[in-house]
Amino acid sequence: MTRPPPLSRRAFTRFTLAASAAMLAGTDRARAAAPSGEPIRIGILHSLSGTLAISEATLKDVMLMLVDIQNRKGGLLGRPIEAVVVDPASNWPLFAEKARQLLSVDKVASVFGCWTSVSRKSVLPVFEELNGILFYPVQYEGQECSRNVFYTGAAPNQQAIPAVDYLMSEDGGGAKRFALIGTDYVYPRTTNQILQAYLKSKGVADADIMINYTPFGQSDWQTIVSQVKAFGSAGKKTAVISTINGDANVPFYKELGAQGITATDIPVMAFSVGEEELAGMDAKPLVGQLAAWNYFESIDTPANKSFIADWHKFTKNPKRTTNDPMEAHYIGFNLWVQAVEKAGTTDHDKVIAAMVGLRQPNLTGGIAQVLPNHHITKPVYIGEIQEDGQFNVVWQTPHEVPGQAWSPYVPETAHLTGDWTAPVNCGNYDTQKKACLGSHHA
Amino acid sequence: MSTDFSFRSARWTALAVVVLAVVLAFASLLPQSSALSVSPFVVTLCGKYLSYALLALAVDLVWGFAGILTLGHAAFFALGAYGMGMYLTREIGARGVYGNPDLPDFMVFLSWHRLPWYWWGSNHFAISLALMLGVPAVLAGLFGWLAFRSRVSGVYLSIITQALTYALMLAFFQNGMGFGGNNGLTGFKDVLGFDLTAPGTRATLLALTGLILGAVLMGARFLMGGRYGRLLVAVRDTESRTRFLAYRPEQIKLLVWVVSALIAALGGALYVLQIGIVNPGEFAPANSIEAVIWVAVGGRGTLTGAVIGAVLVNLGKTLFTAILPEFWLYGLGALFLATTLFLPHGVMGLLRHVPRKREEEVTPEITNPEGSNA
Amino acid sequence: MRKALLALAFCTALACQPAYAQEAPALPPAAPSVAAPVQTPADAYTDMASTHFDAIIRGVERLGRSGEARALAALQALEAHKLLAGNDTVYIRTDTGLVDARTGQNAPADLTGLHPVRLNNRVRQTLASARAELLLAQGTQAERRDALAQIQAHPDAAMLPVLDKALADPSNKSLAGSLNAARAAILLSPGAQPVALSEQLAAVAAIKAQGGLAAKSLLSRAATLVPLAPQTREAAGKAVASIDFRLKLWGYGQDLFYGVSLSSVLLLSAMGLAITFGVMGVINMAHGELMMVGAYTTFMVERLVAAYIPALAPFSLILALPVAFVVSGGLGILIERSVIRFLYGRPLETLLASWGVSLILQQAIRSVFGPTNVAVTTPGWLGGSFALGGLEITTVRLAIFLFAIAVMAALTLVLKRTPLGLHMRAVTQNRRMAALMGIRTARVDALTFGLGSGIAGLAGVAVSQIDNVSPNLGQGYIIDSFLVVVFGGVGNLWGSLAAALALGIGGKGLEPLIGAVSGKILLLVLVILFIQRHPRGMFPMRGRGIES
Amino acid sequence: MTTDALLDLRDVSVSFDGFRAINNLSLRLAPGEMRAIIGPNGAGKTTMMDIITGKTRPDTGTVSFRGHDLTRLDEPAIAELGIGRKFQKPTVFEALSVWDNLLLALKGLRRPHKLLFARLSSSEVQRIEALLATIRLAPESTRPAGGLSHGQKQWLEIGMLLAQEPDLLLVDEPVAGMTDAETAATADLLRDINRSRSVVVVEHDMDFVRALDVTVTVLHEGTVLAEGDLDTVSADPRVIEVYLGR
Repeated sequence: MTRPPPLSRRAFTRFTLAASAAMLAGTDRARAAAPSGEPIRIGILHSLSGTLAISEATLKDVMLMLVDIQNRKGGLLGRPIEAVVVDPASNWPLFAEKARQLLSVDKVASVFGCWTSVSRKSVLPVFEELNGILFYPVQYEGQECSRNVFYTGAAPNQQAIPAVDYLMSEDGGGAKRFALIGTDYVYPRTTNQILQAYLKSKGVADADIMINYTPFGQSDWQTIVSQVKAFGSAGKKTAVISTINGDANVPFYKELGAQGITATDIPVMAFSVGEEELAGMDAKPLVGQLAAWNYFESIDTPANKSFIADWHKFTKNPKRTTNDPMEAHYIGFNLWVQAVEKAGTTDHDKVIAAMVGLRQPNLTGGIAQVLPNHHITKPVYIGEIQEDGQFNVVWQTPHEVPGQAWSPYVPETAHLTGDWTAPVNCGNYDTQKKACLGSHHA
Repeated sequence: MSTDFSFRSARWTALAVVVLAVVLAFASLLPQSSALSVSPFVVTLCGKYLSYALLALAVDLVWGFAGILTLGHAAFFALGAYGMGMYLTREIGARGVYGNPDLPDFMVFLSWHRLPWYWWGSNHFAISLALMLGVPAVLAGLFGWLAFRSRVSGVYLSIITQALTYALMLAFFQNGMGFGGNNGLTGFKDVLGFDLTAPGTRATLLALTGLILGAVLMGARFLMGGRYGRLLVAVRDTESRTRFLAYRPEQIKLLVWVVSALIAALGGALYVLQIGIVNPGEFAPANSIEAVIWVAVGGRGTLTGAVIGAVLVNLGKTLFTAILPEFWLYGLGALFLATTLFLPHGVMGLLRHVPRKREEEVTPEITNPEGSNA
Repeated sequence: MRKALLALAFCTALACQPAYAQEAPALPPAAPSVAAPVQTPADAYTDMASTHFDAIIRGVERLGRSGEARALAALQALEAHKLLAGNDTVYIRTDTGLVDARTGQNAPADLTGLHPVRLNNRVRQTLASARAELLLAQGTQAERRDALAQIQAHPDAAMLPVLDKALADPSNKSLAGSLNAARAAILLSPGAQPVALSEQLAAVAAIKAQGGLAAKSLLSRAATLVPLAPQTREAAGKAVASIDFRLKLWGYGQDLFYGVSLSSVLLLSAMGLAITFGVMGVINMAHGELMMVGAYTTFMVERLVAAYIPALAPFSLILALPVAFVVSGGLGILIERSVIRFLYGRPLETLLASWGVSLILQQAIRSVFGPTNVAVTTPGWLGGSFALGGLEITTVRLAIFLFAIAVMAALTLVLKRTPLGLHMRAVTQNRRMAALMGIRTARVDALTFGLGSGIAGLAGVAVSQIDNVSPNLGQGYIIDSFLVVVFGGVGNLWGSLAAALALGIGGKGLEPLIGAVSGKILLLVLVILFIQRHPRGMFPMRGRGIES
Repeated sequence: MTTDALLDLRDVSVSFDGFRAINNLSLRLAPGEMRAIIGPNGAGKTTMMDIITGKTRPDTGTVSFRGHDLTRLDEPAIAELGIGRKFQKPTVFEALSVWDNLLLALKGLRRPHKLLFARLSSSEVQRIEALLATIRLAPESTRPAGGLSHGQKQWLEIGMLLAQEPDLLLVDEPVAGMTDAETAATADLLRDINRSRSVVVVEHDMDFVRALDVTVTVLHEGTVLAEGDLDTVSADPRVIEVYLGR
């Protein structure tokens, strides 16, 4: 492990960094504080091409910015941080391959990356086998708790359930009927399963829940939107909960607008539509539609202001938006920096052990604390879309919500917990059987 | 265009593939400190390239020899991969996240209570093996029988092969299908009781892939170098003429089509063993088109070219996506253009200029060992 | 930004924080919640200056009741985001300065300490009702009619006296029908004082006569409202069943419309291909990317128009049409001259080469515009929908349908009536003979390819109105377009039309029955089987030269 | 029906898009007979061959070969019955060597699964070598057929026809593009073949037809205009009119 890397590889990674930085900014950025010594390498595993580049390319940029800022502050342990950027090209097996490259060839101290659940699932075995550290910045369906992953995005109880609470509240319109519309993949499936159980626990009848799945990239929403409209004409306040992913959102909202559905008639609560997605839409017909996130660019705090300013400066584009997964990376990166400083080393086991309990202020206020289940605490905000493509926060949870790895609303996981601290040290501990299930042992 | 049926290079390529795979496999078992040590990363990469080479070989058989430009061969590759993936999923058994001995994790958290019928037998390796090869072969047989019988050819055939893989992709993306939806199958633990992450298993799998590729290459050389290969070329160039010689081109094409699907499925199965994930993305039409370009880059109808092309292009992809990620698509696009415009015979076309003189001396088939068999 | 700061500081004292604290130890609260002091406000304007939604809503409601002209001005300002709050009152921002909404007097134009009055969906809803209430008394005939529609859509028992007053007003004679309908809606809503049975039944009949989803919604609710008489509830239930039946019948027509509109998109995307593939035999896998270029051109034109000739902004889409045609067509000619022309007679090679072109184009767009979507606006005149009997026709879809027909007609004309069309057909049928007769075949090839590509650009403009404009745009259309052309019969525009209709209507017909994905899979399988029975598609071109 | 005819076309008609290519054509060929078919362009000669070999299905009429109804069979089945065909434009497998062309044409293995593992037998080698000698292409045996001259391709195709060992040979313009010497040799070859097999020759070259010295059938507008030996036929005023125009 301590064998110095061969020259070629160092040249290779340096080239990587230089190339990506140069491509981003057009110039080779010099490190200001010039910390010296062997650089600490971190991996950035986000698609720069293919269908996911639309969401992930930004996250690569934000990571480069965070590394840049940290290096200006003097690096980490007195050493510079070096980012190794790879492109898994929206191809799941390639995610696994690149993860393996980062861990076994570049020997990175940690990896920041992945977007969809499947990309995370495909790298998970690699991280567990090679004992790497992954910071996963995206809201996801939960039902997972790996020792080698830190989930800095929202678990379902940090996004979906508060969002439903809001819709059922008076401010949210007191919805009694729910159309759960999603793209057919694991995040919507699981989230909707959790929501269905939750809605039933709140007394919503089966007949008042409509569930519909569409394929990726669905572009013709005429039938489904008209079905939602018909569903909404049963004399009860109806709301849509959308787990529609990525590209399919634009034609969906365009069709909503075309069929004349406004937020006051049938509000749509989205879990995957943020500032970045809105930048690609004409927001006017969407005013009042809702989104639930743990971060909004419009939230005015000094920390957020300076983050946005840094971002505009770094990208040389005063219009670039910030969004929730970017904040998740901000939190994750700073938590990792803290953990390395606390452990005094980048050794994976020691850093993992040092992580739990660390606290990092959110950009929007409050504190993100690393929980024993490797999720973090997060505030939940409900935002209404405004004409300028930003969100107006209309509701927030009174406290940060701790992330739950396993949903209590799914019978199979109701009795599971994750706790990576002694003495449990298990990601899927069955509280009934008092045993750790499967083989996810440390 | 004349075809050299001796495929002398194929013998050397087969040998090289086997030797390389075995040597790499051994080297990966050396202690890390050794100068000759090969990292598991390289082992996995090589395993992937060789599995892809099988797919390329499958494409070369139908495109290079039978003239069928398939835009759907990834479907057979993916079906083989799913077959193996199903077996590996069952091998996880109670070691999954939920500790359910009967159901794969993805079924547990979607609250399924019974294994669907089509998962039957997937816990036995032998049955799985039969299925992972049999299902693609039957599908190919059915599809080919319908298509060739009614003389669908050329572009029309290409488009419907693409439609086939596209339909399968949509189907497998559905969570309701019981194949894990978008996530596919992953999180495998072991195969036949051997830990998949153990260096020994990895090394063995790489060596095995090398051996299988070598064997398939030699098998393909045997078939294509004989009368059947010549007949395929005849059908490719002048299909109608063969009918008047009392051949039934639809049967001849069907046979190579099914054999090719089998090889692709075999590649898929080996791929999953080493990559550890299979998902509906493998059915994407773009994958099939990429496989065609591997063959084009190597040189179609040469067997060796398919292997070389698959390895070269994928090696390029690995390097490019690491060094200049933003430019990978430009590179791949340019490769498509350059190959079709300037390298109609691929890399093998370039190489063939060298031993031109010796070629003249070879009298195909008369001097073949086959002739002396009589 | 200030608005957002207040949003953060503001924290609803909603009693819903049950399930969030299960796994972790209690954590310190987030931002300190500023509990709004519950005080009895002096008047509506003070209410609206609150940061509390409950207070704002109360204020809006009060303004609605007030019947004052100034109240209407304040509400309209709120709707236009021009109402600022501060110092326990609200100000209307005008072009010249600030006006105190309560007094109508000019106020010192000091914006510090002011913030826009907060809006959420609930406020918007109340606002619409309050505005309707005021307009019913103060508005023009048209405004009153709109107000009544609003009241009927969101019936509120408190509105009943207002309606009764309006009914008594002789100037509302022409609105009697709308007034009665709105009144009927209120009588059947929760909170309304029960009226005589005959009046209840008349209300049910009036609403039933209106039909449609809104009526169904209203009656469904009435059918379960206990304060209403049992007979009324029964009548409402029957009325719902009857409306449902009518809706179902219209539903088939609606599905047909959806199908036709999907067909138009398919036809638009396939028409260019029918030229390049059908006429020239070039398998242009970059066709989708040429559409993408058309869509990005729309985006650029829109930007430029907005920047330099804002007056024309609503018509930038129309300006984009010729530009997109020229840009995509020009790009097509470039591709033909630099790549395709070396590959004639080798269709499968054109497939691979143009696939390469498509990858390069995609990545080029990604490099220039970034990987994310760009926003193309839908002009106002294309937005919304209108009713045609029981059908709901979305304007943009109708426009695309008409556009597809227009492009098809124009293309047919070009092929049949122009020298280019004549030359194109000549070159297709016998290249050598055409060359001998003095037709510059190379030029015809380039122009033909350019024409096909230009049509792809036009399709891109249309698609930008209903779909993403992103570097992946083309990939979503290429497989379907090829299926349309091959299914219809290569070289036959009418075949493409028939195929587009079959696939579009078939797809939309299957979707309600077996779902979008299964429907699509089934269609693909059917097309595969069809092509295997009829290898040359629905309308094969016949003739000696066509046989391979 | 008469069973003594080897090939029997009765009242065969076929039309393409309204154009009657073959119009009530009747033709009988006795076993062992050689027949020459002549006629101006568009007379239906090639279409007639298409019908016999199963490429085109007649609209009406019957076609029988040794009692088999050919209209119900497809090309490979008809070829298997023993009808071989040489095309007007020589059609050989250009990517394959001369040797391979003959090998594929050899009567024998046709089922794909048997072909998969087919080995060359010594009798096959002998047969191919004999054929090579017959068609005078022995020195060219390893050359790709695409590289042969036009005349050589004609001979190769005749060789392939012989390799099939058919009972009936349909030969479409065998001497087009040949030198006089080659033409004479071809005529000799065909007469030689005719000793054991029946032959139908379509040809424009009157010298060649004269050299064959067989019954001639004149086709015009898809129907038989005249039949008899060449001198009789060429004296027929209708034939003269057709050839020389009105």
